[in-house]
Amino acid sequence: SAQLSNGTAKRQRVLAAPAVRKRAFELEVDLAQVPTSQPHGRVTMDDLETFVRERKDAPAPTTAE
Amino acid sequence: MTIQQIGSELTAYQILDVEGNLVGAMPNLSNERILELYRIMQLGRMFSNKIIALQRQGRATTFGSLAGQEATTVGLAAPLQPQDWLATSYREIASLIVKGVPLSTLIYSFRGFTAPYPRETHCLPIQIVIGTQMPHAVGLAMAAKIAGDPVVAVGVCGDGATSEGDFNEALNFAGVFQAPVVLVVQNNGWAISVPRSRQSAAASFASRGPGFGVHSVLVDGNDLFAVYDVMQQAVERARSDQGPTLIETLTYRLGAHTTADDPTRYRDEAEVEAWRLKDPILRLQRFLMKRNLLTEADNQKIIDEIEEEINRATDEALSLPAPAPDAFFDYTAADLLPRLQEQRQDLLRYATHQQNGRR
Amino acid sequence: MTIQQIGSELTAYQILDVEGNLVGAMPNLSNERILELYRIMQLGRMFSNKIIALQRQGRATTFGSLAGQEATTVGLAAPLQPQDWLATSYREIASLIVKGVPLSTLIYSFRGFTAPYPRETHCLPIQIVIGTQMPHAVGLAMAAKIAGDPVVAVGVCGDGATSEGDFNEALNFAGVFQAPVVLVVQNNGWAISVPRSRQSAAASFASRGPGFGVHSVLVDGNDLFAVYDVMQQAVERARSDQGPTLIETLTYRLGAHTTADDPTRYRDEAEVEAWRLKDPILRLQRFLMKRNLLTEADNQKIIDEIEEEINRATDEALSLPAPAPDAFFDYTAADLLPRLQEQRQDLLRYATHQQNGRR
Amino acid sequence: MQMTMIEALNSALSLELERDKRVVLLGQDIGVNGGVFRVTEHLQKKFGERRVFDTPLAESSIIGSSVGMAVYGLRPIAEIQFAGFLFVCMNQLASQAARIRFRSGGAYTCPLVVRSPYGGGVRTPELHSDSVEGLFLQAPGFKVVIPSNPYDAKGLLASAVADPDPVLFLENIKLYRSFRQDTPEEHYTIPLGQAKAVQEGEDVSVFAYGAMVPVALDAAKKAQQESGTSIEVIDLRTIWPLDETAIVASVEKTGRAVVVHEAPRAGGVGAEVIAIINEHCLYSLLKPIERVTGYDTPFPVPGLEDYYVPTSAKVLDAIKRVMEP
Amino acid sequence: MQMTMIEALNSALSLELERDKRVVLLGQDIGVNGGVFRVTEHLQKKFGERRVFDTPLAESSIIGSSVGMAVYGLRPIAEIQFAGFLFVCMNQLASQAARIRFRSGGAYTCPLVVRSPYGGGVRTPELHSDSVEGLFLQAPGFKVVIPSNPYDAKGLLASAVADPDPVLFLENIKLYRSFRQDTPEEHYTIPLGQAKAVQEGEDVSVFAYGAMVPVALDAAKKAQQESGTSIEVIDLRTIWPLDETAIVASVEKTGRAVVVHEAPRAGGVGAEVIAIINEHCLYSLLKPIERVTGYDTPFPVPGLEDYYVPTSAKVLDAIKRVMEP
Ligand SMILES: Cc1ncc(C[n+]2csc(CCOP(=O)(O)OP(=O)(O)O)c2C)c(N)n1
Ligand SMILES: Cc1ncc(C[n+]2csc(CCOP(=O)(O)OP(=O)(O)O)c2C)c(N)n1
Ligand SMILES: [Mg+2]
Ligand SMILES: [Mg+2]
Ligand SMILES: [Mg+2]
Repeated sequence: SAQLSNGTAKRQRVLAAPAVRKRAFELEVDLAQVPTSQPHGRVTMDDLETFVRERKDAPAPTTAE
Repeated sequence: MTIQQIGSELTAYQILDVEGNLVGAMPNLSNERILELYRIMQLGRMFSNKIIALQRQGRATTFGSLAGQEATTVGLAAPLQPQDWLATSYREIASLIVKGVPLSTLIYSFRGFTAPYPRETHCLPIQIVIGTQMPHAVGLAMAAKIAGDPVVAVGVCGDGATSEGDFNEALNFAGVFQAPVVLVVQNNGWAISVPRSRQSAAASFASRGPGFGVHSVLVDGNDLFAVYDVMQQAVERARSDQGPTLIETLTYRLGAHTTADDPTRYRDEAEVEAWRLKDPILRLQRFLMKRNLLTEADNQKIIDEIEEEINRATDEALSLPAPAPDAFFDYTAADLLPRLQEQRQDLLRYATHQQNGRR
Repeated sequence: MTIQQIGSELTAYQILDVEGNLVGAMPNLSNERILELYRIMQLGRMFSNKIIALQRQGRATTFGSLAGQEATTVGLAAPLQPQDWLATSYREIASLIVKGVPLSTLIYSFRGFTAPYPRETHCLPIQIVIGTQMPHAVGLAMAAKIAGDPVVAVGVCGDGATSEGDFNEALNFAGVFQAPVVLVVQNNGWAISVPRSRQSAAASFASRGPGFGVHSVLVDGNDLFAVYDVMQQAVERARSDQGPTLIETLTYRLGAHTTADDPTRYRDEAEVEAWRLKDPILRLQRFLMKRNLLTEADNQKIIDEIEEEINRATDEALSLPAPAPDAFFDYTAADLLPRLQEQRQDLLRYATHQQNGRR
Repeated sequence: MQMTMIEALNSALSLELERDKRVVLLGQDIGVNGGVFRVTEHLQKKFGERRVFDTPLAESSIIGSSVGMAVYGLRPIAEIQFAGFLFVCMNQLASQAARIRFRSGGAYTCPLVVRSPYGGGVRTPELHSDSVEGLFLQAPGFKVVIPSNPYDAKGLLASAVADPDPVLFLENIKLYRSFRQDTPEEHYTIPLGQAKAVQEGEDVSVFAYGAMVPVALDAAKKAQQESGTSIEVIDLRTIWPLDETAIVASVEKTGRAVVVHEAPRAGGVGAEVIAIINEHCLYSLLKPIERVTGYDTPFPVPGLEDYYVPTSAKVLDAIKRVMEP
Repeated sequence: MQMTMIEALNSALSLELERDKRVVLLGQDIGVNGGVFRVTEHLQKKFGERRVFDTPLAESSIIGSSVGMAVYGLRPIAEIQFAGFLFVCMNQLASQAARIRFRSGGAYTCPLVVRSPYGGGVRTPELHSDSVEGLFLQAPGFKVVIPSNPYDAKGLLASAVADPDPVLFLENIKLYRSFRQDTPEEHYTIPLGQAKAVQEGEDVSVFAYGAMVPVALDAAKKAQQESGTSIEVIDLRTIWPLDETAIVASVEKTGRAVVVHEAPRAGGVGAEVIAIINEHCLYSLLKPIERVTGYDTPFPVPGLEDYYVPTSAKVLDAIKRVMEP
């Protein structure tokens, strides 16, 4: 992901454990696109892996819930 | 009373000899007061024995008996006024009793719970960290002087405590500030297994005072009258702004250091027996009986009443509920920090499934 | 020499009066040795002045001069053998010089760098935390005794330090273990701005000793012969297993507490002037000149040589490179912890772009 | 009125002595001398030796007697001449002053303030610059306050004196006279336990206290200039209790954090800030939290201290590291 | 030979006294009495009063004189009767023993071992159960060692004595006699600074030391039984320096961590472990690291201590929390 720089708008960041962020980075996934199973929009590793699996299976892009 | 000059030969001040005969001038005590103090001495010993018994039953924590030290502990507190402060170690239960701390409060504390003393007793909680109460006593006295109050503070420690930096620093502060304080060293011959002779090469702990410019007295600690006398004079000196006094009382720890100690490992029974002959309670008893102020029947009555009093207090203390598991959070600060509020909830979450041993 | 009995009236032992006349028996010192000690006293003062000058130039850190205290600092170290240990405060530079710590080492340390003393000098690094060196001295002595070595340890502190717990604890350990130690209190009248009279109500610090069973001596600290004499006797007592000695030397801090202090805020110049009359260097100088052991020309020669010596040492110390920025990592432990190896690299990464002020 | 931190503290102490007859000041050289840093200048003359007095040289008894005075009903403000000497009286602080309320079940309390200077970069002898605040996290009972400017210093000291429980008030020597700031002459308080965002930002949260606040601000300025990074600088002000709400809110916003302190690294305030972030907003964290601290060694000799004390350059590099992808 | 921890320590001390004439033992009640926990039993009789001796009641001078003895060339092993009293001698420990090598540029060193019992759940009076290891992280110079079993205790103590620098050796009272373990009678060492995986696992790393190791193992067993969770239990053994390699390797494997200690939470070993994980393997973390610790209050009265000291139930719940998605 691009280096975050002088953002003036309040950032809406996706919540995720560091391991999940790293995995998303490696998979070139934007966490904001991943549907979450947890409250507050936190993306779990399962969420990420599910998303990646379904992305591979489904050729057409899906919209997040 | 003549103040003994501190030299290589020191004589301990005595009024009542081992047989109970007067060898000096009686302090100003009514017969009623003497009997009252005698009673508290008996109470102190019997109370100590009760806590020991409770500890053996698993109903009290580690406890250090004052057996043998009743004259000092009662005598040092008896001349105090209600407004005077007392900062003791863990050995001076009878002093706290004289000052009005209820027996049930003390027993409750020995169950292993926090037991606030009534603030008006002006007794600091017993001190476990050796010697640290001595600067507290000096500070209480300094505060009284600053405030202009006719209040005296008394700090009490053992022979072992005199080796601690805090003890000597406190003596020095007392001298420099001419604090209205009396610092009492209960020299009971031992600091757990370390004998007096290995605690300091000083001829006496009383001789420690002049090196700090503090008036010092050596007294027979098993002689209630002598202890009372020197204490009263020291308290009056302090109260009349004549400065601090260091008092060393020569006494003996007849029992073990605490219920966790086995003194047969390091001292001879012969030494203990020799000191039993100087038993402070027996001595005063002999005096009272010689003066017909006490008969065998009177004495038995006193003992029976004390036993009843102790049993009542014990029942009361044992029937008091254990504190709530989270009670100690109440005593951390005036207002509980947010983080501690969370921790308190954490404790309670587990407390219902837990039981802190048996009491 | 008669050991003064500690009572309410104490006389300080003196051999050389203010005018430089003998009023007691000389200690066993050759004329050469006396001149040598005189020279070191001058060196001590001039050296102190040099460090002060360097500090004003921003080339040395905060420094506490020993001006006025040369007789004590030289006299306490002069009787020591090479194997004897010295644990001083920060005030006893001349003692370290007597023991063989090089001037350049001391100057280097005052540049603000770590300057290891040669271990064979048996001098602990100067101690900043007041009083803590006294238990070290007692420990060194205890070790010597345990090892069976004919070694004596000397601990030196100020009047202020006697109020610290550590000082009194050390005295007590010395007495109990009969440690071959000499504990010296340089009573220079002040602890920064706190006068002697507010430090303790004791009549003297020498009177502190008997309260710990330690033989004590009070000496005129501006009289080199008296200091040397009592010190030598104390060292011999210790070495011959006769136990510790407490020595109080009465002297005066002629200068400021340190280069960071302004004594005009809290003391009268009149008091300083009165003590200048008792200047230890002048006193000995008068003695030497009366005995024709020193002429004005000799004295000037000594001063010139000292100045040269100091300048040489200063040049040497100033020319020594500053230590590597990461040098202190070498002194943390025998082996540098892995985590500290990383931190060391971190320091070096920035060090090339940094400069730790000017030296 | 423009005041240095020393003047602000002197003002605070003077007001406290005036407002409350129970307040007394004690310590070494605080009377006639007015304190080695002049923080108590003129106070003995103004309020008298009964209430502002020198003690013998004995830290344990300064605190121990203060405990007694506090229990009696006075409100002592004790000075320990340098924070490195808090080691000397650690017991009276940690097992006595900190616990008298605890031990007595609230029967007795200890409204004691202990003031002490600390901090490096000022060429002091050993034990005169040490940072010891971290020890008090592991010895519960004291609040610990470390101001970074004159205005805060005065208000925080007032709150410390008002607090019914023990407060350790550490004063950074480098900041004592380093700048003047507009400071009211009258009494005011700043609540304990509240951090302050001295600069708001979006990209990185830099937590600092004491003399590290100007260091952090300097690094923040450079980061802004060099790469447009928007730095939030939070002056913790109270080290115990830490303002966890402020810490968490900031990291939830930025996702990147740096903690700066002079004290050694291990088990220090930095470690606790990291633990708090871990506990409450790990899921906001984009990069490891950086600690820019003293090394895990004793504070070095004056000649080398500048390599030890965190610098703006070190903080800037830490900012750059947390800004990496 | 089956030994309790006390017997193992006694054996270690006896061997050290035998192997090296420079070794001396000092403390309160360690001679005739053999120590209040009998750790030094019979040693004075065997090696004599010159080498095993009682001191007056003065912790600061026990350590201060030990510093002198160590510099002289002896190898003193000083006992402080209970770890809560380390507060009393904090200065001689932190500013003296810990720094004599530092201060003297290596001219003098301090091969000192300070032994002291600590730990709760044994109904002791105040200041007899306190955990104070955390303070030493912020006062560099001492290694800190806390064994959890007799075998480790003996080997670690031998290493501590061999170490040329100061070591604080804390002995958990509850573990002193709680079980016997096969322990060699001869001399052997276990290196300092090395943690030990007492149980390997895949799902959660639980870091503990002292009496918390059996607590962690008990929770691990329950976790395995209840939900098949595979727990790795790491006995830290050395608290300073922490075995960062072992900590990081474990978390890189599991991604989930729990730290358990009796000491209060703030700024403790748990905080430093979290900081280390943050620094070296943040991206392995799937969940926030849990701390199961004493509360941020003084150690409570005996009657309430069981609510304070971490239990298997608390650790198990922490394991469950980190196992959540
Ligand atoms: C600072 C400190 N060190 C050690 C202990 C452990 N300890 C408890 S009582 C005691 C002996 C005290 O002897 P003494 O002062 O003579 O009092 P006594 O028990 O004889 O009344 C010791 C060493 C302690 N409580 N506090
Ligand atoms: C434990 C400790 N407290 C306070 C200080 C600060 N301080 C440095 S020197 C000094 C006065 C020491 O007086 P004294 O012992 O008489 O020695 P002198 O400087 O007069 O030689 C003080 C208070 C210190 N260095 N150590
Ligand atoms: Mg005793
Ligand atoms: Mg002085
Ligand atoms: Mg070792």
